[in-house]
Amino acid sequence: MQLQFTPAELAFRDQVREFLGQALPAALRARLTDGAIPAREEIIAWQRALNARGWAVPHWPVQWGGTNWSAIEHHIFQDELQQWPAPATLPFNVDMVGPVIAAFGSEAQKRRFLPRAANLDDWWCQGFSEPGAGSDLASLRTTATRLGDRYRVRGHKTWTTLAQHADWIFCLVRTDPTVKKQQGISFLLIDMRSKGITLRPILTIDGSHEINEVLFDDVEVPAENLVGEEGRGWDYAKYLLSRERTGIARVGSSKQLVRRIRQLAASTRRGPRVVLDDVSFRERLVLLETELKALEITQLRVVAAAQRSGGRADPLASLLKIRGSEIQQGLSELLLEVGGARAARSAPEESDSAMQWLARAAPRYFNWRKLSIYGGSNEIQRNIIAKAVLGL
Amino acid sequence: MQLQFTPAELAFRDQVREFLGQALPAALRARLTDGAIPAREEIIAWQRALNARGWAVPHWPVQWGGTNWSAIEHHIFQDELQQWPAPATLPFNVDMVGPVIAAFGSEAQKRRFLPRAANLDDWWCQGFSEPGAGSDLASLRTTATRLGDRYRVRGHKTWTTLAQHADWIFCLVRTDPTVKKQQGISFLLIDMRSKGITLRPILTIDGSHEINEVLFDDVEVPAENLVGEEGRGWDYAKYLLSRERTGIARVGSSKQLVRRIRQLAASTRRGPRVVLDDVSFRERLVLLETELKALEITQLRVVAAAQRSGGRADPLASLLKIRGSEIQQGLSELLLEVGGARAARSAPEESDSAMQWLARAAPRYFNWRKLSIYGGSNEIQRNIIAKAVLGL
Amino acid sequence: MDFSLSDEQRQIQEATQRLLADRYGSEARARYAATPEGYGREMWAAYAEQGLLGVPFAESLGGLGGGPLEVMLVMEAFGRALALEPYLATVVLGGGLLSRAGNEAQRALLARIAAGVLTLAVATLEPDSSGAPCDVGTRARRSERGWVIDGAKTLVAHGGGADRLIIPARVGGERTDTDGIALFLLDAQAPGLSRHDYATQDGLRAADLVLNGVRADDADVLGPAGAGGAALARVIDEGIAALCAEAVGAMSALQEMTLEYLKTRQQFGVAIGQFQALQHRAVEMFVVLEQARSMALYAALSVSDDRPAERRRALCAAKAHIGRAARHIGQEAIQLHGGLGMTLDYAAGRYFRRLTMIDLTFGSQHDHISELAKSGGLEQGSV
Amino acid sequence: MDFSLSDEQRQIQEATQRLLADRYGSEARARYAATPEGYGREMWAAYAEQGLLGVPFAESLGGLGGGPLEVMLVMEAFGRALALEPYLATVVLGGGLLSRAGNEAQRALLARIAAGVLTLAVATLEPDSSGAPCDVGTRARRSERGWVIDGAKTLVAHGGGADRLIIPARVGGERTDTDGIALFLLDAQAPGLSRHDYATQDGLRAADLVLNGVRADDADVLGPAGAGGAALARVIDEGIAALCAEAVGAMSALQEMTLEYLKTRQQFGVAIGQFQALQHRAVEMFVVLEQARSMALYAALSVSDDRPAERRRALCAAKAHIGRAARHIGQEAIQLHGGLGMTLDYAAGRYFRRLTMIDLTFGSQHDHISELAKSGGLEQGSV
Repeated sequence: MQLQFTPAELAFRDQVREFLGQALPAALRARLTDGAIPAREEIIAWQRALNARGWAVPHWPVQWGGTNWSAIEHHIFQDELQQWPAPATLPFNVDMVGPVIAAFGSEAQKRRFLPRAANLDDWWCQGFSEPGAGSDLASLRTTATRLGDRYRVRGHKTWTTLAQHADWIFCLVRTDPTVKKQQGISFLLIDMRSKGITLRPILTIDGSHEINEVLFDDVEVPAENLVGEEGRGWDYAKYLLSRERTGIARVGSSKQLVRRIRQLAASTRRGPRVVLDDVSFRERLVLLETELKALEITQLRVVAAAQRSGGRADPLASLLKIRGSEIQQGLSELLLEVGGARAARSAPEESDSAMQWLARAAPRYFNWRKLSIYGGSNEIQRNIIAKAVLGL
Repeated sequence: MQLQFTPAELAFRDQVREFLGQALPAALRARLTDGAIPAREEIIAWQRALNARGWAVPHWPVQWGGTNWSAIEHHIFQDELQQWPAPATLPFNVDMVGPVIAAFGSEAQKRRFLPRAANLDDWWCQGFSEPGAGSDLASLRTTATRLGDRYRVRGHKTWTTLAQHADWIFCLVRTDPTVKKQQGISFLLIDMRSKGITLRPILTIDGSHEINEVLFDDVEVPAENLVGEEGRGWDYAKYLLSRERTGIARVGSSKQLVRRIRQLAASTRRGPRVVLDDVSFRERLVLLETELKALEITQLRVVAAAQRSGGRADPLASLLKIRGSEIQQGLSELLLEVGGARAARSAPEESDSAMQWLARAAPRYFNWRKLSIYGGSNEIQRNIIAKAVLGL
Repeated sequence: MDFSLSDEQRQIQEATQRLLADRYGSEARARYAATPEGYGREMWAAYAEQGLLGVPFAESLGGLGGGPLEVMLVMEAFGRALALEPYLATVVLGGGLLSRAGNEAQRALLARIAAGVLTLAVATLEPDSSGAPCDVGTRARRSERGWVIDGAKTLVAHGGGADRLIIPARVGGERTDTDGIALFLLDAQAPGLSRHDYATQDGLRAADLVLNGVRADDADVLGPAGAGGAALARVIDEGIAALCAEAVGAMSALQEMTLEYLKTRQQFGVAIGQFQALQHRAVEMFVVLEQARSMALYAALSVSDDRPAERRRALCAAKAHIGRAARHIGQEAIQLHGGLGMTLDYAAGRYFRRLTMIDLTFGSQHDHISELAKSGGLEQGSV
Repeated sequence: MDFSLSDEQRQIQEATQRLLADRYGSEARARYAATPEGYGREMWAAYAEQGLLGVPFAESLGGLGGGPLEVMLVMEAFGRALALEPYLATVVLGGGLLSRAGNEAQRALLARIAAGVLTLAVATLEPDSSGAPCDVGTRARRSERGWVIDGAKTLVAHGGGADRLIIPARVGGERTDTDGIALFLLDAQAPGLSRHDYATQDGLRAADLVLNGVRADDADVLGPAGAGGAALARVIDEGIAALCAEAVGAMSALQEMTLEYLKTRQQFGVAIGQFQALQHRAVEMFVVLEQARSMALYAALSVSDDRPAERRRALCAAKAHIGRAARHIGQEAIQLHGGLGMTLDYAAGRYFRRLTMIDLTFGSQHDHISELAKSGGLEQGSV
């Protein structure tokens, strides 16, 4: 048993850092540090830079761009990107549709979609949630009716993240209405430029446009866009959701944010003192830090177990989601507190970039409430642990 | 609307204080301040002193010793006793069996039992809970079979507080096994000296003897000891439980404890400083104080509403129980923290009475976990609010 | 002791509630918010008509002669409706300073406020100040013809649209002293005064002010120059009590909305309010709300205390408690609404944002706990 | 990075678990607790036989050559069984000081510890000390024939029954200085040394010591007189890591016991574990436990850090986190057990009491958060 990285692992970490230093524009890094949301072009450019280095889709099969890293190397890579901070690779491409196509798609689908997904030539989005079926995916109502070599899709997806940038959407659709619940659901790939698709933006409480409704009004989809077998969409979705958890604790991001908060609190005046002089503030910050340190070790335990088990889903992933979101939300509150009353000042037009963190503090706090809601709410995660781990 | 007491109310408060100063031994007051549990004789002496003053059973009917006070006066009286601190009057006599007998008992029962209960000539205890029926009273299994002018009682009561001191026990017993749940339950008064009663002490986690099991092995009870009608015991119990809540928030006690903690923290050295010098300790104490202040106002709102409604049960009573117990438990943790590592030292033989608070700090913390369990656990209180107030 | 409302109090409460219920739907609110001044001019006129803008002013000055309890009733209704109008800025803070510190001529302005023809804003915060009421760095120095004021103010609620501004400036003493503060009543168009107006994170309006050699007469000072600190501190305490009431109104609305959602939203085939884990969280929201309601009452009833230290301790306790409650209820309301709670179009988010900003105004929960801990807490008697 | 156990580690873990499972039922434990020394003499002999008393000592000195991870495995098993024996006092603290500060002759005593024929106690706390490792007020002054020690110690774990005592005393420097501390290894029967033995609130044994002109030779000092502070601080950190592991063992047992109760206890006609509100609380207990397990690992893996400040920060974080977890799991276990949890005869209360005392030993959660906050926290790098 040892917690230290091996020399080889440390060398790998240095490689990652070196690459980050070279490949990521310093101005973008600074903006991300202050909580800015990267633009579409920045995300694409970054993923292409990673892809050029061979690191865009490390956990895919080697044939399709994977790196065959150890679980520890995957962890180091994620952690370094988050700590830098760098933009994340697009999860819909990298963690979701890619692995599903690689595992269950036809050879033609693999050749057609995987290279473009890795290079972000196609931007994917996820069509799972529906109005009235948030955490309860099995009750979904979007239908795909087979008509010869095509499906006709009718329905209504929602909470579709970044669909406004997307070229393609992967959907769960009901292909057999006669069987119930999880059965009769299929996994379908749909071109966002298809006739009959309408996109409606949903603004979130911080005023930003991250999510959308996607309406399908008799959209025709070639049958060759079905992944795997009809009626097995639920299995593929479960496979995807079990893999989605990699890095979900966002420990690296939170470590970076702790440092940033300490730095800002040490320089933000509050009358004759700085915020960091306040004992109670400092103690609340270190309390979150100890929770974060524990989560880091827990994550390493999960990673090491995955290393041994060959990557099977670990029920501790729900724990990572719960505590990871709580810590991030707690940090967003501390950042808001550094700003204090002045965080009320919205300043989109603010030219003084040194104060961008302040203008972003409240919107980030508002926006990050989503972390305990989206991707399976923390209540759902608790239900999962109660059942799968505790046997209740 | 006004929060200040009227001159008449203030005069009443001064009367109560004057009486407390005269009637309660200073040494007992000091011991109670340090968390000591009053002895049987001390409780009896105190209740008789109150009874001599006409204040032992203020909310009983005037005919049986009640004072006809306003709700505000009741509140002031309770609050002053708790803040002093003085021993509480025995709740089994004063808040439980007395009001039930006064409301539902026969004239003979009233004459026989009420004066003795008020003067603590009879010490009563409560036989409601059974093994396997803690918060779920309706499933109780102790039976009372009618045989002419007597009942034969078989069964097993538990969590019976201070039964070791008791002369009488009031019990819920099942008189009709053919109907289910709440029906078929009766309210029976049983002499603790009856043949067939066995008492088994249950020590609590702090090592003290407060609760007991009471076993009934074919105990014969005169039928005249039935209160009210057969089969209506559940109604009487509900009446009792709805009245039990008076003062349950124990705001006065907690105010006294806040002052005591501040005093002890200001005099307890921790190296070169005193505990109260610790910013975080002080902030945690005032945080509880603000919650306590809110609870005090909430309690006054309930009292004032009772004044207007003529004493009907208020669903906010469950709120008082929940927050009241949480605050007391929080204060017991702060007191333990004042003691720190030295609170580990058990010292029953300790002659230095100035350090009694320290020897009592951990046992009090242990013992007070009961506050959120007994008398309808906080989970049950939440269920009550969910149903009765929120309509969920 | 008595918690029931007098007939007059009930009239004020009902008048406010009725006005807001009738004319403050979410479309109307959006329209008001989009105006240059960021609130409903016609609502302001309607409040004036009902006498609400004179609630705390003496009857001799055109007011209703009410006190903190009456203001509490108005502000609670404002909180429920998320009303945008500058009641706090103009009536509570501005009017409060005129009442407490103004001379007869200045107090005569109260009638104009009550009539709805004069709005005020009070500049309580500076870019580097600590948030303590008397932490004032803006300076006024004597000139041959009066005063010259230099400094900067930030986050002045409704400072962009107000007709007149009350500017605390230091004429003596050290930076956080109560003594040495003069309260200047300036015309919003005064030369040398520049205003930068913006929407705050809760959709209300505020402004940054820069005072660059702004000239004022002695007649523009409220009360004796240098003696304004006590009135300022007191009026900020009154503002805190008013904010506590507004928060209770907003929390009530949010709690009811959440409860309704739990009862109607179906998942896994049943209303989600059937899930016991959510029930217990709804109960905790209710408990927090009722405790906050008690604390807002405590604030309203304590703010009349003439002993500054006792008054301040009570208001610290109330603001800290309410800020904490607002945080809890805001977060839980969003969480229990799930995805819907995250959307801008749904009202819950507006309440959540306003509650967050209330916590940060006039000192956050942490600032007040810290201040209360330093001042020795509420229970200070000996055993 | 690797979390799997080596074969030897697994052997130590299994040996300890097997011994305790076989011979530490609740009746046996009660019997051990009732002996004058307050633990199982025969258990001590059995540990010696299995080599457990030499786990962290060099193999050349009769030990197994293990480190903090091996001690963690033993202590976790002790925590599960609520074992009473003075492993922490004798092996971790006493043995640790002999190992780190002792000369060859003193280190030779380790073989006697490993053989189970010598028990030690280390006096880390004084009646008025702050709890900081080097806050030592007991004084030793030079006499013609060695040293004379005066002072008082309190809550010395197993101090009443130990064969020898290690007494930190100040020979120079100010009260909390690391420099100026001498560690005296004294016979428990030394003239002038009086011991008052008692049970602590968790049923373990401790003693108060008074040293009244106790004489010691130079040969009784561990290492150079005045240079003992660093070893003392380090060994207390090792004690903290051991306590963290013990706490995790106790929390695991308590969590399992509570889960079992939820599955079997019926109320309102169903197992109470069917109630979702209780399920979610059971999940939180599980999450807290797993996080604590991670933190105990972190403590064991950090305690070998030779940089005192880094080591201390890690141990502060661990102790604070574990203390908080212990508080949470202890309270929830009692609450979810209802009335049964309140009874002395049921095991949950014993775990609860022990966990409470672990939190208070070597600095509480609050002490450590405070120290960590003062020292700048864990994440200190620049962005």
